[in-house]
Amino acid sequence: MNEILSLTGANLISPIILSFALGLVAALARSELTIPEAVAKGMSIYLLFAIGFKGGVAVSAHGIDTTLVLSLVAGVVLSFGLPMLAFGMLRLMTGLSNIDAAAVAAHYGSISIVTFVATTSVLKGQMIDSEGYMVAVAAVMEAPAILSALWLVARSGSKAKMEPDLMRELMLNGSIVLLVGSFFIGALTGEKGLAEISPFIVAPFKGVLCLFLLDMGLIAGRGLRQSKKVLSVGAVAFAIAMPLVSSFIGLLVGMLIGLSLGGIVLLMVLCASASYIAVPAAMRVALPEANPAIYLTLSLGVTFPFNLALGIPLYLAIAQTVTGA
Amino acid sequence: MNEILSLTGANLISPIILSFALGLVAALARSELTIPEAVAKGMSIYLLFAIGFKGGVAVSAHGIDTTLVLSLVAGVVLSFGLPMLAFGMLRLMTGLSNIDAAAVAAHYGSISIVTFVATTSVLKGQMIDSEGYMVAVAAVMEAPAILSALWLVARSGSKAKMEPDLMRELMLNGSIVLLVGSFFIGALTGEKGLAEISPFIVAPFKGVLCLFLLDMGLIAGRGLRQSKKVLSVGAVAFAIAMPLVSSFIGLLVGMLIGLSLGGIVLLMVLCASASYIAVPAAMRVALPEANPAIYLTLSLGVTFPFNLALGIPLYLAIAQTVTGA
Amino acid sequence: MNEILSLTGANLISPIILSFALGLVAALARSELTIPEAVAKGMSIYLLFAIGFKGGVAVSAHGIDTTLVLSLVAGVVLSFGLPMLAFGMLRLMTGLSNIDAAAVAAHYGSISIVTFVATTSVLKGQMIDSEGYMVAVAAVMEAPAILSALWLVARSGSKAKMEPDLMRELMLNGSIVLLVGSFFIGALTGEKGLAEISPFIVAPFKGVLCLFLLDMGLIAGRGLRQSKKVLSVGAVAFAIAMPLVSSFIGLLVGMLIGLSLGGIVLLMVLCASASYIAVPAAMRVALPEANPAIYLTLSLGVTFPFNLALGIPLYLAIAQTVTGA
Amino acid sequence: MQTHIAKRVEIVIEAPLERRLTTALTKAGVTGYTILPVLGGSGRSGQWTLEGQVGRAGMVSVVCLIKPERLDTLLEAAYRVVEKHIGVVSITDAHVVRAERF
Amino acid sequence: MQTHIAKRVEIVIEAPLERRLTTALTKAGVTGYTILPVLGGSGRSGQWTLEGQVGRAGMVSVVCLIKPERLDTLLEAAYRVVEKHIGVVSITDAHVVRAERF
Amino acid sequence: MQTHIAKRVEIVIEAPLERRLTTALTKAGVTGYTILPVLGGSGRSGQWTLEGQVGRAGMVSVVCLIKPERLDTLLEAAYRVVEKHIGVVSITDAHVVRAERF
Ligand SMILES: Nc1ncnc2c1ncn2[C@@H]1O[C@H](COP(=O)(O)O)[C@@H](O)[C@H]1O
Ligand SMILES: Nc1ncnc2c1ncn2[C@@H]1O[C@H](COP(=O)(O)O)[C@@H](O)[C@H]1O
Ligand SMILES: Nc1ncnc2c1ncn2[C@@H]1O[C@H](COP(=O)(O)O)[C@@H](O)[C@H]1O
Ligand code: NA
Ligand code: NA
Ligand code: NA
Repeated sequence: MNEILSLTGANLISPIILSFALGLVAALARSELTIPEAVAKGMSIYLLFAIGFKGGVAVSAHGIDTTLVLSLVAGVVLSFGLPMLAFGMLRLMTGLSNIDAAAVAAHYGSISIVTFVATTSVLKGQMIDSEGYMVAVAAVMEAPAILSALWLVARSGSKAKMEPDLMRELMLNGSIVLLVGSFFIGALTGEKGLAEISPFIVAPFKGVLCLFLLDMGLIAGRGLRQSKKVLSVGAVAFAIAMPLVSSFIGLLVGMLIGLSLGGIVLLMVLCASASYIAVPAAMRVALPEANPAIYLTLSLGVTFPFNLALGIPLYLAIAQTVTGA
Repeated sequence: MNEILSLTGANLISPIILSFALGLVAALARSELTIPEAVAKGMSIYLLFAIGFKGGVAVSAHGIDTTLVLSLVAGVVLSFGLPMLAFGMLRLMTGLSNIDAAAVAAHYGSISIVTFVATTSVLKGQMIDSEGYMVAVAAVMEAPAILSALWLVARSGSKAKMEPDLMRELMLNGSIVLLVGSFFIGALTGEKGLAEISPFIVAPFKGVLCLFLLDMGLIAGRGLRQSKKVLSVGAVAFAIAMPLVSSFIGLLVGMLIGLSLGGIVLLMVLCASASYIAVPAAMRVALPEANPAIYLTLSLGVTFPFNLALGIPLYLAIAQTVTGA
Repeated sequence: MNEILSLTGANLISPIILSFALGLVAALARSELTIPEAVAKGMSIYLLFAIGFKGGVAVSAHGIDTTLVLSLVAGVVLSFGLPMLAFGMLRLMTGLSNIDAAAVAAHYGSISIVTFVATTSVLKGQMIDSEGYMVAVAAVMEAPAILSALWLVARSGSKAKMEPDLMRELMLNGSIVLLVGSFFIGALTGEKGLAEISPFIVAPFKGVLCLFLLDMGLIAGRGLRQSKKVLSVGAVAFAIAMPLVSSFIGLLVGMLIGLSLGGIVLLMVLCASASYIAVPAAMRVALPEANPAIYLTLSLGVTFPFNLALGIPLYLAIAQTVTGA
Repeated sequence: MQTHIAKRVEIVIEAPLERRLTTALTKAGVTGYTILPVLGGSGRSGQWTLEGQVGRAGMVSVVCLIKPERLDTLLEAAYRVVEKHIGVVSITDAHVVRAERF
Repeated sequence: MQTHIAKRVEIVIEAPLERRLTTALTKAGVTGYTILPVLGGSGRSGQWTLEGQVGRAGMVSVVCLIKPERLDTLLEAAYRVVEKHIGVVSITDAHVVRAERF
Repeated sequence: MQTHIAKRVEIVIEAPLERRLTTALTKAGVTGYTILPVLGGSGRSGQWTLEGQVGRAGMVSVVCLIKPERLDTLLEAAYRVVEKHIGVVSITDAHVVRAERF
């Protein structure tokens, strides 16, 4: 317990968390501090490219094994399944309409790549290794949850727009393509490729992450300030309970398929985190009647900071305790 | 004297100064070379974050002392006071209207963070240490000058718009929040935090500064080309005399409160430099009748290059002579 | 022969080529992956500044000699002459109108700085030195080809718009000014200047190049997808034959003026590569009747990837064989 | 100078729907349109700003100039896309030079 | 398709005043507006361009669609903000689909 | 509020020609215009998007408000630049506040 607290403490005063906090506070205080959209997009492209590439290099170094295949399958299944759980919890805990609940559920089945990236930083700080292909697991978990949400809506009688185009758009969305593509580039070029570009994708990585989290904090803060009204106590409780529950599922699955400690923590974080980039855009197309203020605020304004500040050290501590590592 | 000249010479052929000169020449020659607004803003965010963070780390390493408090108080007082001096000099040296003179005065009471940053580079090149909290002094000197200018206008009978919103906007303007925020992050995370992100905020810093100064040169050149008409000889003379006078005041105050050589030079530069980012925006709101072409051209087109190329080595030489270091 | 193949193989699995391929595939698959315009422009400014600066430093280190002057003269002559050759080949191989053929010819007389940069990376990987001033040769080869194209059009009876403004615009276009300007900054500040900013312009260079090539791949793929109709077999054949022929001319000229192996390869690449940034913009002004889909697709969609993937190792192998190095 | 009457239709729509709208317009025979970026705005669904956003966020403004007789086809095509979404459609009378283009 | 008459008001105003203008509009009961970025321009106060600018520089274009009867309220609110500043206000007759929104 | 009639001219033109157009407008006595960025579009010369572009690519939209009696001079000046290029010119009736400015 003491260890958890000290890890949490150490985590809380990292430049990454504090940058997010700065953005949050600045936005809540209505500072006019903003980061241009193009710069924010540029940073997200950089982060996706770097994390994918490094994952690929790790795989090229350690080779492919059955755990990899199992992990990918597990990722897809989890992404399909978690929205059902989320939907059930939302119906119990909140008064959201079917459509709003399904839209929120889609976010929690999908993943937040920034939370994933922040976790790899924490793991690296603790010298804990993890499977390089967890990046690929992250990629496969992005989209399936959206299909589950549409199915949930269809089942409950409303008409969700499952256009022919939508499937292709989901699978080829910018972040998936970049993550998977750079993963393959990393896998193909290996350590040699990494050596060539590591002063770009390794050394400054954490610094870029700070500025990106500053931006996330600004957006989250703006969202919180404006959507105070749409947030019920039940919804906020869900946004904290859900990651706890789903990280636990991730823990079980990770142990079942035999991941390393680091891999288990990353799978827990993938389960526990909620999308706020890819899924919101998909929801505007597929479930336009759902209120964006609800799902964005829950995922970016509540679950994201919760995971970042408390979740990551907590999941790590739990995984360490349970696996005895 | 010889030393001053050689230092000035060395300063003039640094990549930083030459990048500014390149921008200036390109703009005067009407080249279509431009830097996208988002990129320029991104670089300014990077610079502010880096300089604030490093300042905070320096304070966490060296601790807080009374000189720190004295320096902050001195900064506020100087920022309030220098506009009065500037206003007086402008009334003597130019035919500017009360409102234009007050607007210009506000710029010279405030500071140019880029000049500050360039000075830290020169100091580092000369192995001269300085107080880390001078960044915080820079932050507190940004806004008070604006209030002085409004007071000057009000006193002279015109009606300045001191809206309730304006004060909050001034204190929470983007650059102050970022500078102060990253200062606190640096102070909290200390050397450990710096180690994590120094490949991002330390190593490439000077290179980014070059590109940023290229952009400043482009803007200054465009400004000079367009506002040849609005610039009287008196106004240009003011834009060179004012930094000389105010750097002298900075020297006295710095010695009085017991700053180190590096700290004195930085305070001289803060006094001598004029704002061209935060204050112009504030003036458009508070003193819309003032002509932006005048204050922007004087501060960015005359005083900024003067300080960059000649002022910094001069202030350093003077401070070295006077303090006997 | 075996060596050529292995060099080509090694070249093909470099992160740079694979990033371009990723962009190409993503665009052809109609992924919505995009890089913001401001970020793409920012990267191009970075690349031009870095390559110019490093070239200048190399010249300051190795000094100026007659080969430098000869190279510059050769560059201008080649840029004037190659469009004539290209125009002739186009009239033979394709059914393009005079105006379209002239516009395409202008692109092939000018150069692609990214191909140049990628070549310097390959040379560095092979530990092959080259003349630093080849950057300056690249700069002088940008514009003359445009004048040749206008002359070709005028000769064939159509009226090209050679406005007074156009000449100045061509000579002072953004990339020339930045390349030449940073070349001079590098030459003036030398190794000392480079040491100050090398963590910015040297270390992360290749990584930025990867992301930039990802963007080029995206644009090329979008272009190819949309202009399938405008591309005849003959035009595509031209876009591959032309670089082969003109690299051969570059080889002869390079040997004639006594360049080193690396210098010869770079001159071959300058001759073989076609512009897709500066010349297209000039053509919209000077030859608005020419169809942009044709020249952009040939230069960026065919010749650029051909040079990048196959041309560079081929030219290097040929130069090595011929010079016996 | 000789000008011809036309309609200027301005559709402010969510960015993720941009491709759907332009596809629908193209299918309805509208071949010319211009897409302008939007920085922010306010409406029944609240206030928003593009600043700092990542991904396909925000809105865009699609401007079409068309012959008056084709207005209804355009509006119906556009409306089917905008209908359930956040967005605004407005029409103004305009004149264009070079009528052959529309 | 059924459309309803409306007014389209376009206000080009300095970026540092954007928040003041939208606040004034909201106070005057105007709840819908769209903000477009501006790259540059020219007017009595000279020529300018956004390129390379840092800070709250430049101008923005605020477009409001409103019921004709509310035009005067809007113009008065906007005018109070624009009055002493650099900026331009223009009004066009328009039609909108979905009148219930305005 | 007192308003005055005016014409609103919108010229969508290729970015490399921006300076030529504004110079031509200035020569024709048009001193006020606003330049808006364009993200993409479609026309007879196909579809395009600004995304990822480097260099002076894409198009811009130039908006001029002028006194009706000066419309023809403006159109002729603009047309000479746009003529052989890709681009679109449209005109709308408008009203402006502060007529002294136009
Ligand atoms: N009356 C209006 N005038 C101009 N733009 C509007 C108006 N109403 C809505 N918009 C734009 O359309 C977006 C969505 O509107 P709404 O669907 O009402 O939330 C807003 O954010 C604005 O950008
Ligand atoms: N007649 C006009 N038509 C369009 N935009 C204008 C006009 N006059 C001024 N503007 C815009 O308003 C800004 C300020 O105008 P001014 O207050 O006249 O300097 C200019 O930079 C333009 O962006
Ligand atoms: N009917 C139209 N309505 C709006 N914009 C148009 C129209 N036609 C063309 N454009 C714009 O002008 C550009 C060039 O058109 P074009 O010369 O027809 O290829 C297009 O890419 C659009 O941005
Ligand atoms: Na999840
Ligand atoms: Na000052
Ligand atoms: Na060439």
